[in-house]
Amino acid sequence: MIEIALQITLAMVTLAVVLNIYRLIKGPDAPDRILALDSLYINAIALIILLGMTLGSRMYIESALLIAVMGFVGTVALSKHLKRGSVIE
Amino acid sequence: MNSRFGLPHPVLSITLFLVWQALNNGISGASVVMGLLLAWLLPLFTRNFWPDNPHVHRPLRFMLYVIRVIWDIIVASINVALIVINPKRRPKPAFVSFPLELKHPLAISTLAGTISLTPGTVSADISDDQTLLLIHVLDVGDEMELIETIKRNYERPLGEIFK
Amino acid sequence: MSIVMEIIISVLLVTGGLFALAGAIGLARLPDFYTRLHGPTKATTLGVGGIVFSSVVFFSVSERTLGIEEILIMVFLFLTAPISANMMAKAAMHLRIDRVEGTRGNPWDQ
Amino acid sequence: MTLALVVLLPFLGAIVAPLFAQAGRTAIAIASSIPAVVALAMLYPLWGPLAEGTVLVETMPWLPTIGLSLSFRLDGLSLLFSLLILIIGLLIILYSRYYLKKHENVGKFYSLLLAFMGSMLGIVLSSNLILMLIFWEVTSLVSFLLISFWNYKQDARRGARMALAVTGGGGLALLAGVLLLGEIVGSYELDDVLAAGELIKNHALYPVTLVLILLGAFTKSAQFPFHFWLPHAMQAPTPVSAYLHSATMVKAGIFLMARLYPALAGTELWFYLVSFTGMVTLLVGAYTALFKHDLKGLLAHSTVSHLGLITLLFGMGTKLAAVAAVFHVINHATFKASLFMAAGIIDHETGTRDMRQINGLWRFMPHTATLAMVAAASMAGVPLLNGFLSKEMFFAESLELNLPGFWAYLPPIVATLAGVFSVAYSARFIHDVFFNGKPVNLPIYPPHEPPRYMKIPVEILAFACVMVGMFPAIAVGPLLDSAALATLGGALPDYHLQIIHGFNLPLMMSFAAFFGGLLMYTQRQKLYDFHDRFRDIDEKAVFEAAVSWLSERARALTDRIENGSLQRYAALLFGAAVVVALAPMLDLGLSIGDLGVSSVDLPTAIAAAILIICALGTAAMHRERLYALILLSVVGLMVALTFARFSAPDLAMTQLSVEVVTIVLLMLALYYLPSWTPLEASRFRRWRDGIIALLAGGGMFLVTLAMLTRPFESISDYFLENSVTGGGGTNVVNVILVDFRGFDTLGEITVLAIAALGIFAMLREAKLTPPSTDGQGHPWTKDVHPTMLAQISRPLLPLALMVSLFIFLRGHNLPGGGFIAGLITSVALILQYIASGMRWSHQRMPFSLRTPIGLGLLVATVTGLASLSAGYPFLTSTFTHIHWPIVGDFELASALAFDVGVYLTVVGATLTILASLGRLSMKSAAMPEDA
Amino acid sequence: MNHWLAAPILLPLLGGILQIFMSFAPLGLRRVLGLATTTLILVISLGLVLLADDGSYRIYAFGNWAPPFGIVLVLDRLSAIMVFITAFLALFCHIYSIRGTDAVGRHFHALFLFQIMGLNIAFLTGDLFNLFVAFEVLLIASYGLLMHGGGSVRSIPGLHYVVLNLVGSALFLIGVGMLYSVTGTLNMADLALAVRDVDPNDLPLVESGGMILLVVFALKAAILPLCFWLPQAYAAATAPVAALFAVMTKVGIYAIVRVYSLIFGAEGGPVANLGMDWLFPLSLLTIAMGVLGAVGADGLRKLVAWQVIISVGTLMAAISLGTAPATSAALFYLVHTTWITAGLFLVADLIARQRGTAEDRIVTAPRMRSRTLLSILFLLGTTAAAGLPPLSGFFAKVLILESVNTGVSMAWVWGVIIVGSFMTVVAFSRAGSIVFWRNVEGHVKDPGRLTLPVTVSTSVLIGMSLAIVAFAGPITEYTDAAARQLHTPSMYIEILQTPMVGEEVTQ
Amino acid sequence: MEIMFALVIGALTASGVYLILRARSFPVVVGLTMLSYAVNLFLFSTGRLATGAAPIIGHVENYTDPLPQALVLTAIVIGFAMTAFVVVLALRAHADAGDDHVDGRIDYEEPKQEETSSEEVK
Ligand code: NA
Ligand code: NA
Repeated sequence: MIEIALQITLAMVTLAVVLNIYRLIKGPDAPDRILALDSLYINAIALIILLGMTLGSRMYIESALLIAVMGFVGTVALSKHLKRGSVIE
Repeated sequence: MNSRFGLPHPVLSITLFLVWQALNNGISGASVVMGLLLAWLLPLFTRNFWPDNPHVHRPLRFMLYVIRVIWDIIVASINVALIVINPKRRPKPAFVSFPLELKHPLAISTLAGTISLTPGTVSADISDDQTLLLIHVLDVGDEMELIETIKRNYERPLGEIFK
Repeated sequence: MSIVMEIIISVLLVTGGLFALAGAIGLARLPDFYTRLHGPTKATTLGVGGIVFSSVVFFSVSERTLGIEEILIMVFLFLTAPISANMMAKAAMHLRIDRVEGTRGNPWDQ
Repeated sequence: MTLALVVLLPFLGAIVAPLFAQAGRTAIAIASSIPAVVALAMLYPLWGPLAEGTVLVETMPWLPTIGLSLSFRLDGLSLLFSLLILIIGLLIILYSRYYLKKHENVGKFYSLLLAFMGSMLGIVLSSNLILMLIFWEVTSLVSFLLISFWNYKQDARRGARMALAVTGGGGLALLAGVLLLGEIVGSYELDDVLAAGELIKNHALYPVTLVLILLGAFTKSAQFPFHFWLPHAMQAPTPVSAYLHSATMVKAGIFLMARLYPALAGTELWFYLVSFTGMVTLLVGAYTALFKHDLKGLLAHSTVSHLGLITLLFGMGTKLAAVAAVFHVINHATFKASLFMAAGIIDHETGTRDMRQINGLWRFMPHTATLAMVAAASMAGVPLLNGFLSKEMFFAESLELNLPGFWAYLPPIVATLAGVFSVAYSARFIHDVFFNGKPVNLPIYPPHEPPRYMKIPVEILAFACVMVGMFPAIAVGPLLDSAALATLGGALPDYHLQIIHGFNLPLMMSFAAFFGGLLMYTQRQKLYDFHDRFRDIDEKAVFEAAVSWLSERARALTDRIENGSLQRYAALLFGAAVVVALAPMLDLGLSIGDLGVSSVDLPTAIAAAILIICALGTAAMHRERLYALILLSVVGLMVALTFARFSAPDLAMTQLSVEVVTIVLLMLALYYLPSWTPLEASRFRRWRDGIIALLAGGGMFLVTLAMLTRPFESISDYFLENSVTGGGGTNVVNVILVDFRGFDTLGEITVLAIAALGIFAMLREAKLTPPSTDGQGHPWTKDVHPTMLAQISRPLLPLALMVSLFIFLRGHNLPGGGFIAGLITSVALILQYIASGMRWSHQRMPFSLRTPIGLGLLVATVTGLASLSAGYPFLTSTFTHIHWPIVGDFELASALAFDVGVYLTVVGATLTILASLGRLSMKSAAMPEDA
Repeated sequence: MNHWLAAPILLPLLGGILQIFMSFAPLGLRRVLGLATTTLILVISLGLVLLADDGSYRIYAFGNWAPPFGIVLVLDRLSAIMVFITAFLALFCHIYSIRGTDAVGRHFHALFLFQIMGLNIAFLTGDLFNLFVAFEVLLIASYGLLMHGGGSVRSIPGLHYVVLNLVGSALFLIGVGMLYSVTGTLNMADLALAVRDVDPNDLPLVESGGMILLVVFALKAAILPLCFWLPQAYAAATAPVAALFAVMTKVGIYAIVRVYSLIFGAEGGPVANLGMDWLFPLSLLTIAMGVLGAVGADGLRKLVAWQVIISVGTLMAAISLGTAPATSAALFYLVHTTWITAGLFLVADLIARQRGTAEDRIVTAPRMRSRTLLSILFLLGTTAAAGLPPLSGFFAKVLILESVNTGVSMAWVWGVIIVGSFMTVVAFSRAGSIVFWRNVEGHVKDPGRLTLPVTVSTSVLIGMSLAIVAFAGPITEYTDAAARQLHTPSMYIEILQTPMVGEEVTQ
Repeated sequence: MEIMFALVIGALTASGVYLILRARSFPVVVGLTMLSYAVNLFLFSTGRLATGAAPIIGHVENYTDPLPQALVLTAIVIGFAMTAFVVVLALRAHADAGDDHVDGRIDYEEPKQEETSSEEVK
């Protein structure tokens, strides 16, 4: 059962990723793209977790944690860049 | 406990201890020793980076608050999901200015964060003088009611937690 | 692994997936940036939370040890999602991104 | 050793002489003459045996690989030349003492003169052809420096460069010729080469070799068509002209022909090449000399003509002609050197060399005039003077040539005609200078006799002309015999040195030449008018124009090729890689190996599709820079996921952390750069780049596919087997990084450290003006540090540090390690920069950012060095398991200490890089520069 | 295992680290320590030259991991020569720099020492991927050094240099990857063994990978058509850096010699002599391009930079002949050209500093203050560089010319080298006569006297031309032996059998 | 799977190469980053593609080749250092030339003043 659930979830998250990419390409404005990227990062966490569950391996969890951290920093930096230009000052 | 080797942020220390246990997937002799050590040392090393000392008065109230927020998040997410998925539903968005009673920036940030995570609202901005909070509402009914709900459910409990 | 556990894990998984998808749909089809902001901030976060939680249960059961590392991911996401949203909203307002017609109130001009 | 010392002495003198410059001209002249005197003294005891044809050879090994030895050889020929070089050299040294002015750089002059003397001696005394070549080129170089002695004169500089180009270039041809000779003979030793004449002349490479060697000889000896450099070398001080450009250096080519005569001469090719070149040179020089109004110009062209004469003699190929050639070398050296010195005196005393101004000097300087007239008469071939004797021999030999038909008349006619011109210009030298009315506008008036000692060299040489002319057998007989013997390398022909051989055809020719010459001189004005109808070619100007043209063409062409366009260079690089790499791959084509391809699951396929779309999208959308950046982040994220998908969790984590830092970095840069790229590439350019890109991408596709579907064995089984037992860790990737290939990692953190230092240094003085608005003209917000971000980031720091510590500690056994941990720490601190600003953060940082860089490198290196104490190589690791109460078992590995070094370096370097960039935008200078 | 093998790497590393810590120490102290490090490296490298002269291969296995699993340093005559050339050059460039070059920017001494470290890794390593790392170390240090001293003239040439080398690094990794994907190993000796019996089906991958590596090395070596980054970059660098860079192209040449004699050499089985047929015509064209550039150069630095390219072409022409005598000649030439071109960069700088705004351009300018010394140095340097007797260039050239076997290639090599020499003589004499002799009245702000460090370092480097001539015999003996060693790769491969520390006892 | 992977590497390479051939420093830097992604993936894949075979001893039965992973890790770090340097250098060039064209100002190629002609000029 878990197998099937994993497959279904994987399909749904993959679809979510495709939708993120759609928004990312469509825009129309920079904040939309950043939002899409942020969303993509979060969905990537789900993908990694699902991969770990599929493989029955816990060694990918830190990768997921790292995506969370890096996605956040990336989003913040991009947003600040839009507003302020200089990210670090 | 502001001595040179004390705990500058006790709550942080507790959190760090718990986080260490989580990272090590459970409790063992080594993880406890190391966890205690890190819970003591890390805040000490980084205390310059968190100079003000927001005092959490009622940790228990805070726990309750967190549980309540989690519940609200679940509800909010379902709401948003429904709005989003229903192709006929046309949301009525609005920007709402929320007058703040909280003073401490950390408290205000916590409130703003809570609002962002809960039903149909995103904290878009905090005014420069920190008296107003701009909230974007996905699907607004009555603005005054919304403000009142937020004040009742989140701002006042937070006010008691951070005094 | 007991069937109950399997059901719990599966339900958590699928629910998580659904929320993640819902967030993405919102992102894709809502009319303006500000409304789209709600999707990822809430639904996706919760969706990923569900999947992460199912992983906690899955590994705790299958490896018979407490596997709570993933919870940190959830905590972190909940801690940071509002800030991300806040930053993006600020950027959008700064750039005077168009709002959908019928939005009440105005963004600030700080 | 004697011969080597003879060569060495002048060089030593060249080094020592300048030290006497301060002591005055007399002192330096005396000092400079010592080497020549000593050398002469050293040679004197050796003369005796040479007469019988013995040869003295000294050899010392030097560079056997190229067949070069320090071998010297003294025989009649080299003795003759050595004496010329040394004796005339001594006279020149004396003469120069009075010629040079006080303020001139006499030290340099004498030094160069002696260096020239040494290298000239080197040429004639070398017994190894490579060694000879070395001295050969040195004479060209020294000549260059001497011609340009008055280098403030444009003509001197140009003349010098032209001479260098011609003679130096000829030297290069000679080099090739000599190397070929060595290739044929298998040795560069003169003995071997001279003994191998038949082998050489029958070898397939003989024509090439001969032509190359003759090129060397002809350029040096100013043979037509390379003669033009010599007249322009007259820009040199007159002693130099007398010494180098009449008596010695220009004879080097002649010497070479004489030296290699047994090895190369005696073929038809030799005959035609050498004799015709000589003939043309003889005529051209003689004709031109008549029309030069410049005293030295006349002498220079006359020198060209006489060099042609000698060459022609060598070309004739008869033994007697060779003897005559050697004889004329002596005679020409004596009369021409004295003429040059006389010309120098006239120049010195009148301030000009223009014969249209100089007239009637007989009245002012009868002594000098007498000497000059003797020498000039010798040049004209007047009997009882030495010039007459060799010219008679020349006339005689010109009649002996067995040319077919009409051609048999050519040599005697040319010889006589040249003799006519020769008499004419000699007559001009005498009449036009010392008689012919009164001087016109002399810069120095009235002229006087020069100082007593300045005339002595001229007197000696003039005396020699007379002595040889009257008592040839006594004066030069033995010397000439031994020289001719050495030249011919066999028996001497039967010849007699006497004043008059009787009333024969050669004497008739002499008379014809003499009276024809005088007649021609009386009719000179008509000839001048005729000559003036043709424009004189100024070879210097032609040479200069040619060099300039060459230089400008070269620059234009270089600028066209090396046009400073990175795009072109990059296209060349990619093009080169694609061409050479695709060539073998095309043999393979679309190749799927034995492993075959596996099926793909949907999520992976979609991820791959996204990767491809975003990669190509980045290229397509690159002009919108922020958009490109966001697409790049997606690609980076997807690459990380790919690593995770295919069993590389360490890589996934590394890629993720690096990517964020990179994106932040790019954003920092984008702040200062335009947010749009203008459309400036032409359609053609875009197509060209597109095709290169497609070929590169296609190539990589083929390679990857071929590779992925082929089985292979790698050394990695060793790592998997020894990771735990030998490296003490279960994460094999990490064990490879910190242990098996720890040295790579040390290099890698060094790179990071250097990059940080370099960036820090580079940005310190950069002046970048931050834009005040964004690309669309929105002014930047004043909300620099948003409350929410700042508030939440602060507690995140200790949390992130804890995570990074965790990842660090487990790295040896599970995905993680120092590098990833370091990046997490850095990102956590960068978040503080973003949230609260750099100044705020740095005030709270207890150390300079570069401290961890140095510390990290130090820790890693010292950890590696620790194993040396146990006798093990650098970076040998060790680990141990420890049991503590409560804590339990844990492992202590030296590799962990090494990883601490990695961690520290990464933190320090990353933060230094970002802080250096961030600092740029801080308007206040309050920021401590080293934070 | 002889720990001294690692000294040329560890010493500059430790010295560099020390410099990082001392970035606020007085300049004098930093100079003393920096120079002490460089001097020590020179002493040790001389020791290594003597050590290697017994003809055996010595290895140093980092971490005591046996090859091919761990990374090893391999010392043979070739590496010893290269390390020595570098150390010698570095010391005098370093001495020159303390005239003040080191003070015009930050971290000069650290970057300088790291540069030496990278070069020495490259010359000593026996591992192909470690060679990549070495390249990166030396490149990043060279980027830093190139940009050292600020000013706006360096950034564009620097950008070109960096971008092209980054592409080169990417290609390097692709090449290494392709070789690994078939052979499964990275140690060069092991690779040499592995390529000999590659499955014919996999051969194109090996060939293609090998050719990509050749492109990378050719880029570093600056062989046509990959040489155009060099003139601008070298001309823009500060003098001691440009002088030190004289050895940078030699790293590319070294890599070609090493990899293409060991792995793709005559004993390389199916991949024997890979790419040499490309290299031969290209190297001759490189000479032609260098000559063209030199003849057209409008400044002394540019002129010397093109001279570097001429020397690269000459070296590669000899190397691509693939015979031991030619390789030996090339090595002799390499010693000569590295030091002499470096010395010429320094001379050009000293000249430029005395000519006011004319700098090093080949135009009329007021007289120089120290023109006697400078003209002597210029004359010696250019004579040597152009290959005129009696200086080292002539001997090097003759060695190369002699090493060519009679045939078509002989005609080409001789023709190009000799005509090239002629044009070089024309270019140098023109430049020298204008710069030194064609003066105008005028005043240049007094540049001060030549200080002892710059005079000594420049004179020594130029003077090495005479030293090479004097010791031509021993040097050719060494290069002959080195070339023979290179042409018998089977000896090199035996390093794989070297026992590790602790194993010696049991054997 | 292998075809997909090869296509990805091909696309990344093509995009990187195209961008490196642009005339402005920023796209060039982006292109270099892209190319390094391609190269890292390629080098990684020289150990072939394996699912669930991370080379952590004791966790799975078959391990993928760990060596390419270690090499790529080194390459990533070095690539990061290099990218950082080139980014900063691009900024420097922009600051010095006043333009972000990779060859400096647009008039960079224009011939310099004719003050350097031959000896003819006196
Ligand atoms: Na007259
Ligand atoms: Na030969």
